[in-house]
Amino acid sequence: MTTFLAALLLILFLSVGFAGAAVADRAIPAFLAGQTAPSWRLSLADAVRLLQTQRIRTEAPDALLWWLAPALYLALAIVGLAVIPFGQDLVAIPSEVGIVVWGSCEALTIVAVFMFGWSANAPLALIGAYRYVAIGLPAMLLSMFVLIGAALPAESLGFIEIVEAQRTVWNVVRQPAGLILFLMLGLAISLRGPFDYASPEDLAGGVTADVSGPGLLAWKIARLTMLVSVSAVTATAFLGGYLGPILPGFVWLLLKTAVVLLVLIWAGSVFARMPPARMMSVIWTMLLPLSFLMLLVVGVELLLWG
Amino acid sequence: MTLATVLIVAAALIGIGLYGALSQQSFVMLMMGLELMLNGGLLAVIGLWANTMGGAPEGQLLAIIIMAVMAVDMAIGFALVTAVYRKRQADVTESLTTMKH
Amino acid sequence: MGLTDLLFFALSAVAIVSGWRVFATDSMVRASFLLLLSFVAVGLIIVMLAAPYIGVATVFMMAVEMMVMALFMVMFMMNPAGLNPMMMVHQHRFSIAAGVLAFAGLTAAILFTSFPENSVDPSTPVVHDLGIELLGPSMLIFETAGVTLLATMIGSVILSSRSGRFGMADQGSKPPGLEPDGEPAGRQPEQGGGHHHH
Amino acid sequence: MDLVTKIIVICAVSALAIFALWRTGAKDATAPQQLPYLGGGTPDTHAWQRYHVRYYSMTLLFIAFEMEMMFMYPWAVVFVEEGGKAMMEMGMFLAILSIGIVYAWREGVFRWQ
Repeated sequence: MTTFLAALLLILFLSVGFAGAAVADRAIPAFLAGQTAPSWRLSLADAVRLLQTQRIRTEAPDALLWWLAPALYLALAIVGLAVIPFGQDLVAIPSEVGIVVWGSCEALTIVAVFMFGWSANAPLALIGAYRYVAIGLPAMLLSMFVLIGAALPAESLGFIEIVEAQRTVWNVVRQPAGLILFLMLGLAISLRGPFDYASPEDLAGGVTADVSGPGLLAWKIARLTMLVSVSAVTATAFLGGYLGPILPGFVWLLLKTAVVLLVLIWAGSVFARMPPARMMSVIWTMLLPLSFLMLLVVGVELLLWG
Repeated sequence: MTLATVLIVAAALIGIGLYGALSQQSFVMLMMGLELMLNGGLLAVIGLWANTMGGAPEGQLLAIIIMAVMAVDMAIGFALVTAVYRKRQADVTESLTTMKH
Repeated sequence: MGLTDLLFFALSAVAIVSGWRVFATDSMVRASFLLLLSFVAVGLIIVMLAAPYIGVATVFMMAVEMMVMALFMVMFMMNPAGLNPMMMVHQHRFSIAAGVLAFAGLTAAILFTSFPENSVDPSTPVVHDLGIELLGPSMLIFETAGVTLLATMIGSVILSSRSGRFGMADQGSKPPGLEPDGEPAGRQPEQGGGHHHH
Repeated sequence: MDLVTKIIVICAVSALAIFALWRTGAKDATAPQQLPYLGGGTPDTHAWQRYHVRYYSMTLLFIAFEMEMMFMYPWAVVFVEEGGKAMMEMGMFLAILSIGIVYAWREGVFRWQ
């Protein structure tokens, strides 16, 4: 029964989150540019336009992998969201190894993006895919360290225990830099802003350069779903998840997810991209030691007062 | 899902991996055969752990070590392939005849 | 036959068929993703065998390893990825025989061995036990793994890196001089870089 | 078990949905339009060629370093229980691996080769 309820809540969360993300994705850049916010109908109109656009295809694409890649991306986003608890025992996929499941979703996302760029058999798409792997792999490492930092006080790898361990103090207080590192990973795996090495403008869209119409729509849907999913994971691991007074846990999680999502879209529109080589070096030599440091801080804190 | 079926699946993976490792000319395809054999080994270890060891943690530790072996095998293997390619422009096993004498 | 058995046979079929297709497909990148599929199926079987951590972690580790594998496939690609048929094998019959023989031998060994029956209790805290084992009795194994990984890292850097501190690998590496533009410190590499025996 | 069935269901549903979406809409482009986009140029080879991935030594370093995650997850579960011992052992392990990263950094692995 609770599983059924959790599945329903998952679908509700996905639809609300997705609709919100689609609108915010247009509204925030417009707001930052000082324009009036565009109508919510514009996102819908965009989807309809893409459905009617002619499909282009390259000379000899890997047709199977080409549609499998967005499907994998979408499936990973949903699996990642399904291990997130909406209440004390309200979780669609209860798993004692939740953060490892989420880690696998991150790792397979890199595979999905590479597959998408690979299968078009087009130079710009391939360059986007190669660059993305260079950034995606080390960025994933960072997120794993900060998630382990979140798992230390919970004494468990499951998300429910991680949330319950935040009843005294949210993880963002324990490791403030961890939240920022995790947001960077969020930008990287939802392919946006400063970490979007897969589909940047300088490659004419990178992995999406040679896909149009419904295929592009499928990819954009998967990308926005992943944005919702990574925001929910951030809210759960660092901002106390479903914890909160008065309102039900589901609403709290939705609110916190919305905040993280807005921050992610904002960060995606204001920060500039670095050259991929320099970014790779920054991740390994500056951000990775920082994540070690955060882990150390959490560990020492637990030893002294835990 | 009995222990015997799990082990037979593992044996099939090991057999295919052995075929790949022996037959492939390209270095990188040869490595895939090795990985597939280790894959079968991993499944066999966990199958035995789950059915005959009663949950003693050493079995899981052995599985982790197998995964570490895979990582080491891949990292050093590809590094060697790169080094050999740089030195001899060789990317198939036949090009390395000079190693014989 | 329950759902568990059905799922197990389906996953085993995926693992074995994709494992076989690795060596039958023309595209080398597809081959590495097929191998990944085989690993994912094995990982899910392991999850069903009451080892959730090892199973999910297999998927996790193999996803990145196969990603790297795919990159190296591109770097050493034999034909433009499945556009032409590819069959680059040697000692083919011997290999098939060896593979079949290994399978038959192992299967016979499995069928004729009687294994002790001691299944893991589903309520065992397996991840917790593993952690205690790592930090306690198997501490040396754990730290040795660290040293092994360090050796791997250093070895792969030395073997694969083209530009080191002392210049390009294929130009013969030269240590820096004791004074600016002076003679290199230490022993100098021979001209032409060692033995050329063809 | 539960995890496996649900993951398979989610994957199947997403694959079906995306496949349906992929096949809908307007018809395919005609043959002359089937060239990869190259900013106005015409490609003279297939994009699927041998490609020198400039960061390959980083990827090798990465797969060796990433193995440590396998040891860290069980460690995180028992950290509070084991206390200082866990801290010391993992500190030693990470210190050993960090030597590798520092070495690789000194050798210029994090530059594109």
